[in-house]
Amino acid sequence: MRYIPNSADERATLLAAVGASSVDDLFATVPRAVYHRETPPLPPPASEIEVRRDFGALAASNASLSDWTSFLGAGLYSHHSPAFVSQLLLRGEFLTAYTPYQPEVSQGTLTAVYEFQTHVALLTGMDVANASMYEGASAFVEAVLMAERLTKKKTKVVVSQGIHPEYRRCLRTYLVNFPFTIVEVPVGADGATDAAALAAAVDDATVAVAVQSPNTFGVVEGWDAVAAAAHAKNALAIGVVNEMFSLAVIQPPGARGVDIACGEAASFGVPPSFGGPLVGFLACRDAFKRQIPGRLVGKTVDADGASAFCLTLSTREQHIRREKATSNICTNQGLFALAATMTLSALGKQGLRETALQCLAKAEYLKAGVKALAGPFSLAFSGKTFNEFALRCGPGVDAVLRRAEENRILAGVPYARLDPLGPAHRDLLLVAVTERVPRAGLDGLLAVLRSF
Amino acid sequence: MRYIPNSADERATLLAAVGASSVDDLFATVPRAVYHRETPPLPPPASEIEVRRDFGALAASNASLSDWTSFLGAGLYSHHSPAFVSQLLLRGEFLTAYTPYQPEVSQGTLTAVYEFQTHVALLTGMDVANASMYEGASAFVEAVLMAERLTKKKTKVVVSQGIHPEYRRCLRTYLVNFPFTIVEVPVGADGATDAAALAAAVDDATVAVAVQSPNTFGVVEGWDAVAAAAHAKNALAIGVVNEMFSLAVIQPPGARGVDIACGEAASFGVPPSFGGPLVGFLACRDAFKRQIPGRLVGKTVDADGASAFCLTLSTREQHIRREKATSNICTNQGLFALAATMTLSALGKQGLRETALQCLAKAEYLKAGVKALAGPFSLAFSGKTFNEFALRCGPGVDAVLRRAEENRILAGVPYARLDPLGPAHRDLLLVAVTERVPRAGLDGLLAVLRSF
Amino acid sequence: MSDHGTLVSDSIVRADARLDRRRRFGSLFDATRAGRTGVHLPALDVPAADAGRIFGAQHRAEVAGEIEASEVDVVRHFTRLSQMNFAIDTALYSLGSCTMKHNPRINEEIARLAGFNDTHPYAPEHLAQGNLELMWRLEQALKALTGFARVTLQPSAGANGELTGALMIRAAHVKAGNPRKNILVPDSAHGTNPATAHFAGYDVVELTSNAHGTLDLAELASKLNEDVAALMITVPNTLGVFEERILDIAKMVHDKGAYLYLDGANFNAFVGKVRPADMGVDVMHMNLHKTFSTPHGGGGPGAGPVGVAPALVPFLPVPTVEIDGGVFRLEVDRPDTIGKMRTFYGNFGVLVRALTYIVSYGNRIHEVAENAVLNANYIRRKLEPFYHLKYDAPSYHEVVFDDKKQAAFGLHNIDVAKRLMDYGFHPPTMSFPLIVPGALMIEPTESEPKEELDAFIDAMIAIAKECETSPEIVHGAPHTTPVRRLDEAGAAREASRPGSFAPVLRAPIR
Amino acid sequence: MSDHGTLVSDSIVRADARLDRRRRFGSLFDATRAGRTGVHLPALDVPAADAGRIFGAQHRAEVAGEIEASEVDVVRHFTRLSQMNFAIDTALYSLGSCTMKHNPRINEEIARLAGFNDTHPYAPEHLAQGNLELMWRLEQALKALTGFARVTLQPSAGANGELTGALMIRAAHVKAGNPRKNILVPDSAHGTNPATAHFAGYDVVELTSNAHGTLDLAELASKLNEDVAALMITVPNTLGVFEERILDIAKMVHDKGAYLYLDGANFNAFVGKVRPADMGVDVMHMNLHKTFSTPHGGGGPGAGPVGVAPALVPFLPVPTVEIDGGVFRLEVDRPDTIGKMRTFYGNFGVLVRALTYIVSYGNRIHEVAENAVLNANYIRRKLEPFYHLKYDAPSYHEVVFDDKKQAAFGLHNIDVAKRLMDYGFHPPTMSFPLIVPGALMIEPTESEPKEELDAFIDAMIAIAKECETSPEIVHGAPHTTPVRRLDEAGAAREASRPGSFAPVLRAPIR
Ligand SMILES: Cc1ncc(COP(=O)(O)O)c(C=O)c1O
Ligand SMILES: Cc1ncc(COP(=O)(O)O)c(C=O)c1O
Repeated sequence: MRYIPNSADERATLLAAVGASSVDDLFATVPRAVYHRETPPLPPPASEIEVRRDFGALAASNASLSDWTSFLGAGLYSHHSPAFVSQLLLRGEFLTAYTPYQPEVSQGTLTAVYEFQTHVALLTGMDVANASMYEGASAFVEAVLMAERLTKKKTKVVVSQGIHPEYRRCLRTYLVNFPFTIVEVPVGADGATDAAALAAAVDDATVAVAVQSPNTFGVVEGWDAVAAAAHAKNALAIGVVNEMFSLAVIQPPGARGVDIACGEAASFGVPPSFGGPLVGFLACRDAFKRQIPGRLVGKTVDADGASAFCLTLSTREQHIRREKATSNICTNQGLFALAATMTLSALGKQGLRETALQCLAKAEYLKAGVKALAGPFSLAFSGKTFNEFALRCGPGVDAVLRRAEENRILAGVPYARLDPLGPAHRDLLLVAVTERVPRAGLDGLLAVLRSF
Repeated sequence: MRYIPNSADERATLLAAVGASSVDDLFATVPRAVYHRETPPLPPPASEIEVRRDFGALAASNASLSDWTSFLGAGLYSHHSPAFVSQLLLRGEFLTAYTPYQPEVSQGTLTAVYEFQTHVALLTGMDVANASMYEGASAFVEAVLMAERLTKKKTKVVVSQGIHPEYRRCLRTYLVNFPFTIVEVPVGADGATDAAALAAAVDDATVAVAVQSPNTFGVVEGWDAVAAAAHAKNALAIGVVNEMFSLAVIQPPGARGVDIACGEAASFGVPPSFGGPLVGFLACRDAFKRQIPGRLVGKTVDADGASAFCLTLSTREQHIRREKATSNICTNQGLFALAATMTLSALGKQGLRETALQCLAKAEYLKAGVKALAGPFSLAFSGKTFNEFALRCGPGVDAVLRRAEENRILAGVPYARLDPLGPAHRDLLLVAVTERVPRAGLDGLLAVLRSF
Repeated sequence: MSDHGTLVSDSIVRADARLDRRRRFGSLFDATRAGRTGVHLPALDVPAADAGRIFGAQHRAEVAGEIEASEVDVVRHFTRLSQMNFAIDTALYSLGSCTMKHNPRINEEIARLAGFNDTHPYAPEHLAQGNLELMWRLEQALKALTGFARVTLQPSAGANGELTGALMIRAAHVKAGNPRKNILVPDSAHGTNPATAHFAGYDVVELTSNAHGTLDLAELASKLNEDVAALMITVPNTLGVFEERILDIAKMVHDKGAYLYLDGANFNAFVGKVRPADMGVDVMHMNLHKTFSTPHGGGGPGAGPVGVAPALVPFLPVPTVEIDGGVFRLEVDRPDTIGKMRTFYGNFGVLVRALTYIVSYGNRIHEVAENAVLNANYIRRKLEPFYHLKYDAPSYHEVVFDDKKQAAFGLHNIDVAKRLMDYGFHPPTMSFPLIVPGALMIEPTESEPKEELDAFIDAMIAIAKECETSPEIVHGAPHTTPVRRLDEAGAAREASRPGSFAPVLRAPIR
Repeated sequence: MSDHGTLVSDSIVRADARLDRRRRFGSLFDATRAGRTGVHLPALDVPAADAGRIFGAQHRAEVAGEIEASEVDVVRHFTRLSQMNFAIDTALYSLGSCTMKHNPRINEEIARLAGFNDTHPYAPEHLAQGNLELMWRLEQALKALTGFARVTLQPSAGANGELTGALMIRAAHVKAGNPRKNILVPDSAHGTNPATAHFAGYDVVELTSNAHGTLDLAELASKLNEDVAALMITVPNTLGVFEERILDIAKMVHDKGAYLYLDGANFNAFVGKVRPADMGVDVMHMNLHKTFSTPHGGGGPGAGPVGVAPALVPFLPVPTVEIDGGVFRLEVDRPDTIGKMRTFYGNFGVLVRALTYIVSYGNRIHEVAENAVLNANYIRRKLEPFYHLKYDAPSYHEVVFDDKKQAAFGLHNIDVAKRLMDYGFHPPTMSFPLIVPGALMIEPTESEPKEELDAFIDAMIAIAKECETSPEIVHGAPHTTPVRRLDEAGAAREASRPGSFAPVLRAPIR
């Protein structure tokens, strides 16, 4: 086997050196009843030629966003990834390194993670960000758990229904065994969280108030109201963001009183890859940093006084604190945090803003196009949006999707995909647009709608 | 522009530092009559998004061998390239280095080139090989010119018509201004060079006798006869090889008296890339090494006595000897010689042989299939072949190609493509097969033939 | 090979470090230059939007402090950064428990096919059949290797798989009427095990290992009762020792109505040789980024599929991938499901790599385990004379030495580890198992050739001798890395200082 | 930045070099292990062939001496090798005339699309329309930038382009009745120019440069006659100086019925600013691997397209790419063609990269020239006080200093060059122009940022000072590279030794 260097002769030499007469000897403490001597029930080894053929055929049977005009978003947005990113990610020094436990031989990874943390802090307006979380939903759960540790003995969390249904589902899944009440607050006719209902739901037992912006209907929320509602009862405000480009044109949670920001940073050049691996993030105010979950890279000096980076505050973590740790997370999303960092570095201040403005302009163009239609379509909500909006489909969501597919267009995500068993919003299609789609693509979608 | 780092402000700083008031000042010695102040007549800059879209469409309009069953060869054979090769070639340290003039910071390239030279020497059975030539045909021309320098004052070269027509065309092109006669010797009914005619063509004025094996009809030639014919008149024997895998199962020219081996090494994992870049090679006996063209890497030691590699015998080269140089070649095929070296390293002794045996077996299977056909097809020649043979097509070559295309099969290369204006062999299709084609592909081609 | 221990004290003339470009890599934030940009977009082809007008008071005018750099600057920065990393692509990476094995490049190629990489999870199922089939095939392969009834591919990493498993266990107990209170975890366990038990709502009851480093069955019996939801063990455990009495353990656990959870991070030691379900295991997570070779990428991503016995199948997270009449689909309607562990379906790109790897080995995958165990035993045998071994039970895929012998010379595991860097190797794991103070946990994996093992062994022996003859050199190590030994305590102090992480903003957010 | 010249003499403790894996990289041939293999093929799915029976006496049983290594070994070997290289991706590469500029990664991505990379040159034309269109578009772009009537994309590199041009010139003269005898080449020319002239069948007549490093028009006049086939010049020349009197020169040449050949290796200095055809140039090759940024790959490949004035169009090599009614085709029937310079159509993959680059710059491509010239002038201005400049005519894209000042301290250009490595930069070109003894030819290109230029300048100044204060350090340089200064004379002696290259065969060929 090409991945095992030692030849049969060399293996025999090693066996002799350890004093074993066969490989079976080395497994002597495995109960015989369960020890297999026959080959595993798998087909024979596949060569690279066969792997390319077999997996190539699988890949070819999927709709690649490279070949289709796509308006799919709903928490995962397909933005441009600069060509150098995927090539530099292939450098073995990045790809095949472990978590940088040994800083003297890991300054590359550590510096990049420190930069990732800085990007996230700048974008969200926060003081500290961690080295990454798995993805947006688990980052959100961790933010709530963090708020619980910070506020102590409180038992309730108030959550907007504008938060992505899968994020809310995860919250319920992870928190099922905690003595917690999750109160959901609906959105109003503008698609934004009902501010009065939100404030009313918060009480002295409330750990945190969580809102997403742009929310799952694409509507931009006001952070001030969230912070005010939370702080009125000494709860923490949690801001969820999963379209990070919005933060180049919209005030960030950290500038508007929010205490913990979390969500998904995959917009920065991370390939959608059928939904993973992505890049969760979590950022907070300085005062809360000792309760941040996951890895954190900090600055220090070496024996010669040269500045350098290393993992720090690890007494928060499971390998030191075990069941008292701030989280059980160990492996995170290193490589894709690096991808996001590379992309952000290349975009820079100017590219970030320009990309955001293009997304905004294209979404506005589409919305104007929808409004101009005579047909059975309307914008579901009146609130401001960034690059995604909910389209109410008279003819039914499926009919629209099918008609669009005939034109190699993925028209959007049915809200029902996000919340398959829930009863609400069956007629909503979430339509997202990024800088990858040229005007011809936008006009193509409008033409499909016009055909109804 | 993203490839020019300095901002407008920084450029102004530099301009001020050099004491120029504008960029135009720096071009003051360009005659005004030809100096352009307007922008060049090209479209505006394209972003990566547009480049991907535009070039992606061009690429999609070609028949990729990844999607088609291909029997195309005729001097360029599509073999398996291990996955790691193209990824390691992307390492900036290989990709973006220049020719290793400064050995202290180029040991990576130099070591790999030395290995390439060693692989070529081992495969061809020669003592020395150079760092690469452009491709097979120019390597062949250089071999003839080298023979001319070695034999001095002779004026004739004897060339088999079994040598790829484009190689022979190049020879005529490059040699047109030399006082040279090129005598071509035909192949016999077995497809091999007519040995008697070859011997007869050689005289005391003959510089070299050149034969290709397997030849352009796929037929394996006998090196002994070539060497004997050449040496009888103190000429040199040149062996051309452009399917290097053949050397894993067939005696190499160096073991059978040939003096200079040359040709194409692209079979070793170099992508066909519509015919270039490829990897020419040239190898010879030790006695001739001072006349070898191109770069050569040798061994030495550093100031600490550590062994190391560097370019050597450079007094052969144009940058030192100018018009007296052994060749005008400067830039060669470094990166793809590296690709071939990587591929050969991974294949190793065992993989080389196994690949060759698979090619041979698949070609034999096809030939047997052709022989078993009742229809209007036959093997054009009776000689032994390796992985390519000439198919005589009763229905005409074009009809076969078209019928095969309907089944996404590229059935072979019409001999007429190699020699478009020549009159011979209009009914021959050169059919080549490699380890990339599974049996189903072979059967597919046979089914096409059977349908006539 | 054998004259190790010779020290070379070289006096070399360096260029002024401040002038040597190779030694000046800080954060790119410190090298940002106003006016530069590294990405360029197509010209806007629709009317521009006035963000200020649209968002009013919520408009943000710029992301102050963000980097400004050209493509050249960025490519160079990250290339230079990478050159400061140690990686499996260059040498043996002895970091125990982390299974740093060769990461085949074909896996990267396949995972990057646009038909996988550039697909959206909410694309209609009929336009994602290849992706669904791939997930289905991976589940079948993992079932074949583990013997479990089903495997969920959703968990994002090992720890997330542990939590998934613990939540399923709890859901099953709840359904049976009593969630129970405790999870038993041996003292040799990886830190994620107790942390996971806690986050699943359980109290952790620690089991003290016996003299062989394995479970003390008497202690287990004494702590097993109807309050125990599960026993969470690692096989082979973090000492590299196989739980010889695993069948008895399983029976004891089951007899009390508890579940047996297996931390499968060490599956590399027995993949293809033993099916965990056959041992009575009810739940096990697998680290695809260990046993199945998906690259660690400097910290992640991973994937932590969880296999379960039939009793736990109803509780799997949604969606599952099902096949009906040759068509693959996502099943969301599973009434007893624990719910969702994350958005979408899992770290799909990691799953692609893992299946590529499994298919490449096919029915020879047991050679992974055989060679991993052989290599570890070879190292053990060669280093035993030089390093103390607290537990001498047979080793599987890793061996845990400690620094008892070196402590006599005032040196600790960290000194040995740092010195190893000067010899060009990555140090062993030191942070656990907690039951071995001064641990040096070494896991070579199956993908190390004999000559690399020998070179590593020679280096370790040379260091053992240096500890005796030149302790100050070992203590001052590393000497040849991009930076010297770091002040990690200083890092923690700095991190604790108020405002220490706050990015330098040249202007307020506007 | 300004306190350069401070030396740091560091005494560091290295691990025994024989034990440090990072320092033991030789040829993989020295690390081959019997029985290993790194590639694995599909099982043979047709009856096996008996090679021994088929080839009889011509059968070869094995390639004795070939490497035996696993995939792991091979990936590590080449990764380690790469780490010993200097590259443009890490720092400024001052190698003059070589135009070491940033190589954009999008070019690599595009060139690797299977629709380009995995296509065969003998595929039917209707199945290669994208490839043909790409070649056609590149020709149009190069025509637009040069003003030539046509451009052949066939030549494999610059020198091959030179030969193509020279052969066309000769064919034109032959057709006109007299091939003529000489080509005039200035003494500042790159070595390929005289070599090419020779291989095209001409005698080389050298022209002595004047005090400004440019052509002496009186000398030119004296050597121009009806035996002269062409004048072959470089603009800007290898000193970085523009031929101010180019229009007069062209007229003089044309008046004698000769052709003006321009070595376009330095097109980077004026692309988008001046069209060579407007200057009276009849033939010019371009190095796509310089001006158009295709990577040098440690020695190649390149591509050397040649543009020609209308008079030379009939002589272009075949095939050309033509468009008829929207369909692209290869034209092989060109009666006056010189023939073919190579198999197939050129280094297509390099052409793909070049067109990607040109399209990315579009109508801003003149900024390449402007910034290349600006950067070179900045270096010149800053280093003029420290290094001697033999020719003080205005510099374009490069500047050629020499070691006259350093020679006073017994040091030469090579010492400065080697010392520069310790500062993390690639040395300048030293082997030419021959008219500047002790040359240090520096070409920064447009893709270097100011801070990198400054760091390079600081290093050069520090070295100039070291030459005065610590000449032994400069003389002993480099000190920090993977190997120390090599014995190149020893290499030549070794290479000359009979049998020195012969691969070690453990057995005779059988
Ligand atoms: C024994 C053991 N269990 C669990 C884990 C946790 O896995 P992950 O890092 O993927 O969350 C690890 C890996 O670090 C481990 O070694
Ligand atoms: C001025 C000049 N002319 C010609 C050449 C030859 O080009 P190539 O190396 O592509 O053959 C070079 C490059 O080395 C050069 O610098």
